[in-house]
Amino acid sequence: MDLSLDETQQMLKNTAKDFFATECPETHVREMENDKDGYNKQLWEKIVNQGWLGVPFAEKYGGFGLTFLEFCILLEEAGRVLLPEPLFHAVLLGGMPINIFGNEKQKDELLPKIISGESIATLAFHEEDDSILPSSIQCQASMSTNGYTISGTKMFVPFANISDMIITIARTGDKDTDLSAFIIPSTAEGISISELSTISSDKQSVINLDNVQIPATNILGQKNKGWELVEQIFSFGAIGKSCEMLGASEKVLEGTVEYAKTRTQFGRPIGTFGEIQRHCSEMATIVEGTRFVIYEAAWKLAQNKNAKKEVSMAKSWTSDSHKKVCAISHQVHGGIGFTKEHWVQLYSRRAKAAEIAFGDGNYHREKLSKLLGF
Amino acid sequence: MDLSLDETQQMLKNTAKDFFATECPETHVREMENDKDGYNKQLWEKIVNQGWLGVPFAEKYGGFGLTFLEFCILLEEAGRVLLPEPLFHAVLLGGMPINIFGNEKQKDELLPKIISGESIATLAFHEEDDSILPSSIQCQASMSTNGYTISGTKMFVPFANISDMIITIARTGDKDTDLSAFIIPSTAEGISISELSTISSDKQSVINLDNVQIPATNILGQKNKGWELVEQIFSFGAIGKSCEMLGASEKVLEGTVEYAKTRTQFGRPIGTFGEIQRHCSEMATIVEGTRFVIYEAAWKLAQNKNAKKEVSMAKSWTSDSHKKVCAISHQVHGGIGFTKEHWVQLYSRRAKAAEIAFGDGNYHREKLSKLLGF
Amino acid sequence: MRFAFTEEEDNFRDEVRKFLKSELPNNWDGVAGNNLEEGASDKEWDFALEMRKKLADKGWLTMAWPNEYGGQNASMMKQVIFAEEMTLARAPGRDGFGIRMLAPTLMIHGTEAQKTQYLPDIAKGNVQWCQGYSEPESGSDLASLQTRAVEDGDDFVINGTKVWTSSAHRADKMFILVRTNPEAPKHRGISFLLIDDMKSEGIKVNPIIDMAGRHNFNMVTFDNVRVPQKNLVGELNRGWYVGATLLDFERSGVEYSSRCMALLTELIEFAKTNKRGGKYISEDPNITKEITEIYTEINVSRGMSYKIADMQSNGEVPNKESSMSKLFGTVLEQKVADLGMQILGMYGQLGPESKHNKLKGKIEQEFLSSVSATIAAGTSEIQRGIIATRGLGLPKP
Amino acid sequence: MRFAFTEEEDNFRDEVRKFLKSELPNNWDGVAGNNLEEGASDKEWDFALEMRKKLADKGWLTMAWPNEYGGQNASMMKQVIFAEEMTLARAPGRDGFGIRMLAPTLMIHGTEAQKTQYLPDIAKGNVQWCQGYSEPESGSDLASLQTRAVEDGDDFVINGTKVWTSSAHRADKMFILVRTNPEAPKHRGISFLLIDDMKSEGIKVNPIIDMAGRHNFNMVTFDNVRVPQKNLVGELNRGWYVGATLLDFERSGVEYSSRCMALLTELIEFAKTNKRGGKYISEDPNITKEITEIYTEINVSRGMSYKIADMQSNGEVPNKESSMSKLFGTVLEQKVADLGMQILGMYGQLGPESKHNKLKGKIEQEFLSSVSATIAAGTSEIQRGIIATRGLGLPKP
Repeated sequence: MDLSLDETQQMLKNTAKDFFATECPETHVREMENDKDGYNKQLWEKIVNQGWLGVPFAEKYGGFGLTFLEFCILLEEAGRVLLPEPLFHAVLLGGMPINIFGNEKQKDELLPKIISGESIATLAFHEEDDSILPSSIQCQASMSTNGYTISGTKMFVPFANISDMIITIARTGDKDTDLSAFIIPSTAEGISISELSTISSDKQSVINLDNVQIPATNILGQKNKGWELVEQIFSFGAIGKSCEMLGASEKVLEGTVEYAKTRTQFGRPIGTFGEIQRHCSEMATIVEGTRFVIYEAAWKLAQNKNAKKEVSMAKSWTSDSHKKVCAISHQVHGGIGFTKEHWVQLYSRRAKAAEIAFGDGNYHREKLSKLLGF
Repeated sequence: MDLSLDETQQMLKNTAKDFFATECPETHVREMENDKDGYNKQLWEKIVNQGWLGVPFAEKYGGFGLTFLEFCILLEEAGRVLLPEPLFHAVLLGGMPINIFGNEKQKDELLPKIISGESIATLAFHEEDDSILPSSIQCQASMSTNGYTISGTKMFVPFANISDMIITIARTGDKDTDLSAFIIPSTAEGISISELSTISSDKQSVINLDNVQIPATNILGQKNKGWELVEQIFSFGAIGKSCEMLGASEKVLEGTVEYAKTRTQFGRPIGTFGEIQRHCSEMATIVEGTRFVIYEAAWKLAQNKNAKKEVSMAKSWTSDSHKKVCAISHQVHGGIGFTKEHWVQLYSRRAKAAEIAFGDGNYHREKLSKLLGF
Repeated sequence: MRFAFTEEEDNFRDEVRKFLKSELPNNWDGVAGNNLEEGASDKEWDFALEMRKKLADKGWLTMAWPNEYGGQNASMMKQVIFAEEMTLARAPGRDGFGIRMLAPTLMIHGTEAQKTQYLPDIAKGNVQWCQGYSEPESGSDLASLQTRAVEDGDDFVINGTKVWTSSAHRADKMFILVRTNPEAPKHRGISFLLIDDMKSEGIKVNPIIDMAGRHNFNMVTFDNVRVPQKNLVGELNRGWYVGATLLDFERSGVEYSSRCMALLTELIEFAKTNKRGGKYISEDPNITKEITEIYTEINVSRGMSYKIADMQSNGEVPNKESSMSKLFGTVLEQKVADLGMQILGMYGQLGPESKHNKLKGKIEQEFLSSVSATIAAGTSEIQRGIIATRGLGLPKP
Repeated sequence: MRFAFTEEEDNFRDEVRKFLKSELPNNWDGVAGNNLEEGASDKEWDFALEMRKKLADKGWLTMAWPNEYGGQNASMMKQVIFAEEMTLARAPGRDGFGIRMLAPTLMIHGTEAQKTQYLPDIAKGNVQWCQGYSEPESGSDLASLQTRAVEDGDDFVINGTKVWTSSAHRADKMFILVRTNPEAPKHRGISFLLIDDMKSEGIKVNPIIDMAGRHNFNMVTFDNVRVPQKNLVGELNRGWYVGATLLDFERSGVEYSSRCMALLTELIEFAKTNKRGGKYISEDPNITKEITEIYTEINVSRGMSYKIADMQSNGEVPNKESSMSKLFGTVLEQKVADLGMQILGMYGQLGPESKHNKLKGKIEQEFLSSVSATIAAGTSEIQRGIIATRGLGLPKP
């Protein structure tokens, strides 16, 4: 049992923290809320140049040869500053499915492009029924002479607007779980992408697929094994999202304590009042509890150990804990915190999106409940 | 909408409050915890002489001709002092089933005895499976030439030790709800009563019925309609118990605020500390919320209006709220509160028993859930 | 004791309901967000003013006023019923500042001239007032306010900044607390003034956009703004006590429970008629348990409000009760909004402007607005302090 | 980073487990109630002492001690594992007062004579110490303690009252904080003394029975009790700082999560194998949701403890982390106990002495004992204050 970072991890963390502090100030986050693309190409290039898109991938593809765990450390730091750039998506929803489920040819061809930032891929899972179940997938992929013809509508696809590959989950058989994953170029004929306006001002899209033709070689992983891909990537996604929330929680805690020290009312800093002390100590305790439960799951996932329970514990806990931390912060900040110009609301709006991404608290509690034999 | 007590109600409340304050001090409550009978005959006689056993019954039986609502006012005051005497049981579990479901003969014969304290009746519902469902009743009543033969085991029967009549719910048919209620003299052959030692130091018993013979006239209400009796009496019971909890909550709040004013630490009354102020204001708010929801149900029950939702709202709310009030009180009192010699633990131990009596929070939430159409 | 309304009260409720049904557009759904009855857009605002006039014509806005000022001395319960029905219908048009705050203050502390000048317009719904109380450095600690008013000839000259001024950008006039004696103890150097024209020279209204993206609050700056001395209400330097005046007009907080019930009712309907993962959302025990709890809590919250109305009917003055009602009711607003987000799942992210939204994107707006519930108009912390000290008699910290 | 134990650690855990399996009676179930490892009855106490001797023989009790005092300088994780296994097995025999509190204090502040006299007996498990800290008027505000010690010849003469003295009725000796200079500021007039014999003239141990009906706490009165001056530990009037000494011996609070997990495991088993209303209790979604939440929280609590052990391993000194671990872990104990009561329904009312009880009546006892969890050894309020001021640097109130 060793909860400390090793040298590489610590260095990565320090570098990322410094980098993001400089490159991703609050002004940048605000600017990207209204940006057409939702990210800044110059900053994205700098991130690419750090090599961070290659953290969990093998060196032969241009990666760092590290693991998911190290990528989580990055995500925690990205979460701290609410990084708008698609680091999470490009690596976790684009690169990792290909790395884990792709054949050698796909990996050789696509991973270097993803790692070098030449290409951005994303994952299209959700449909109109937004539950995370095989049965909610209605999108059809039928065999045709030249490959597959895919039709359907995908909802809530993150960063589809800037992705050139959409890894799409579609139905390929009659059984509930007869799903497969396909790599679809976003330029393919029959695709139309329209953006959603969301609470967290991020980029999510609706994708319409109208008889989109793709070659048979674009299948990712085995036919009818797409649900396995979803389950695995959603586990990584749940933990990755939790890491972002952890970083965000830490920042909210720090900022709130700082405010409590400096804001005075009734002739003294509000941090001297029992209620405010209680608020701050509750936040600190929640955040303290969050770190272990997330990294335990991240480590197990990175080690390819069975981490089903840990993932569900981490995501259900963090979905709630981060929401609570933001709520307490608002309470300490009073009126100023819910104005558009204050930083806290940037965090609390995104907390909602993170809470429900890759399964909300109830979803993961249900899952854990089954794992406990209920 | 009028939340005030009328003149009679106010007088009853004042009289009861004064009476109990004098007659039922903490020493009495403690004494009865270890008393063989669990109540004091002299005090019981005084209560009888107040006429309070007749509050909700017609004058022709010797009652006050008031309603369940007025009896609730009494129970609130009894709850405030944790009255050990079987006021709740004699009226609510003994008198009311007879008053509502008995035939004229039974009422003429039994109610005057109950009101005058000559007789005490109680209700035996629970069995080994402690759920409140028709199917949990296994106790059998079979027709015999002279009446009924009853066999089975009843659990958690309050004050069976001092009751001369046990109103017993038993199975009289094949359908799930084919239950009937019987008035069984506790001296009948085949009955054995053994006491349970409980968290609230009250008197609950296990009753074994081994081929107990009773005349057919001892059936209470119609054959196979016993479940209606249970449902109705359990509604009264839930609200009556809630009233006791309300009175207890009020006392716990008062006593805790008093302690916060007088106990000093760090050179000042602990009631000046933000955390303690928070505790006290939370308690006060909870108690404030409790009163309305209980009396709304009590009034509707007394008016014979449909009060199913209100009863379940009141009992689920109060089961939780009183528990919370006791927990906060312990927190304010610190160590002294959980010593045997302190008054708070008298309340918190009984809170547990009251919480689960006549359905706990989850039970009533489920019920309400169905009433809301789920 | 009687937990039912009288026939007269029931009739009044029906009358209000019928009126609202006829006056509100078909399928009227209110303006999204639970803290902005009047709405944020110009169109919403115009409609609110139109409704206000009609309500004024009905006499309902001033029904709580004493007869001598043209009111009806209406019973507390009637006021509560009116508030409930307006809130349940999400109807705009009430006037918190003029009718419920300034008018009672003028009735007690105003000169005859002030009453004659201001009350009739307020009663008719002709004028929009706003309230200049909070300042950037004086939030919970309002009495530390620093906006200065200096006597100069027949005028006061005001300099300073007010903040959280709801509807200042819509308002014609403002009542304001200013410091007129900086030497005196903080509660004893404050005066209560009336500003007749928000367009006066030196007044600047700066919008504060909230996290739901809407404009309700403002920061108002005063740069040598002149106000005639006759606009002083009550005595000089006694403004703190003038400002604290409240007649027993309905302030039970029944809006909390009504607002919650309106939303919960919609959520229940939605959960019963929409499926997720092949099952109705209402079949999810996590959801139904929460609905049931909140349903009960709404009833508790309503009870707290009725209690306050009942006290006022009996001539008692609520103090801790109002704080309890707010403390409890505002948390409830947050719970309902959060439940709504749970029920909507991924769709909870989508606001009114998104075509794929559910329930018109209302839940996203309610969720964002609900953040301020436990903060605005006295934080929960302040309410708990009032309950503890004024209500329970605990010594001040 | 590594979220698994080393092979050596796993082996050690196995060794402890095997030892406990062989030494504890079949179906050993601990002594009911979560705050009384040693049990309340004479029989339980005797068994605890017996176990203590065996654990001492194994060297486990003192494994955290430095080599020079006969310890093993054991790693923090090994200590945590030992604590976990002892707690999971509900095994009695550890010695909080002698081994974990007094010994480290003597190692730093004791004279050579004191070390020679006291440490060996503590290490062998031969002697029971108790702790004379709290007083009736000095609970959370311990430094205000009033028990006086006056120098008189070669002795101190002690007068006063100590309270909440766990196991005083079992103890041979006591370490005590006394006021030796009533004129000095409150932290600077306190001394740390050793009382060699609890049977000394003038000492009276008065039982305090807790709400579960058990005797663990005592009130101890001192009436001119003489203690030789050589029993002063550290400097005169510096006892506050002597008493605050703690070596980095395991104090991760891992007992909270282990205790909860032991109980939750039993409750899960019970819910899966017992029916109510024709269904297994584990089919009730209210119950399973709560089990799932608590299961997660136990994991979080364990993580907090591992973090503390990890800090200590790295030579860091936890401060707010210990308070957080206690704050979170003790609430969890109350939640598990309350869950147990829910699961047992009407049977939750029945304690160990009732023949109709379930799970041996343990839940009733756990429930009653759990009340003290958030109070004893520093209330949650005090913990939150420590986190806020010492941990987060907020100014003192």
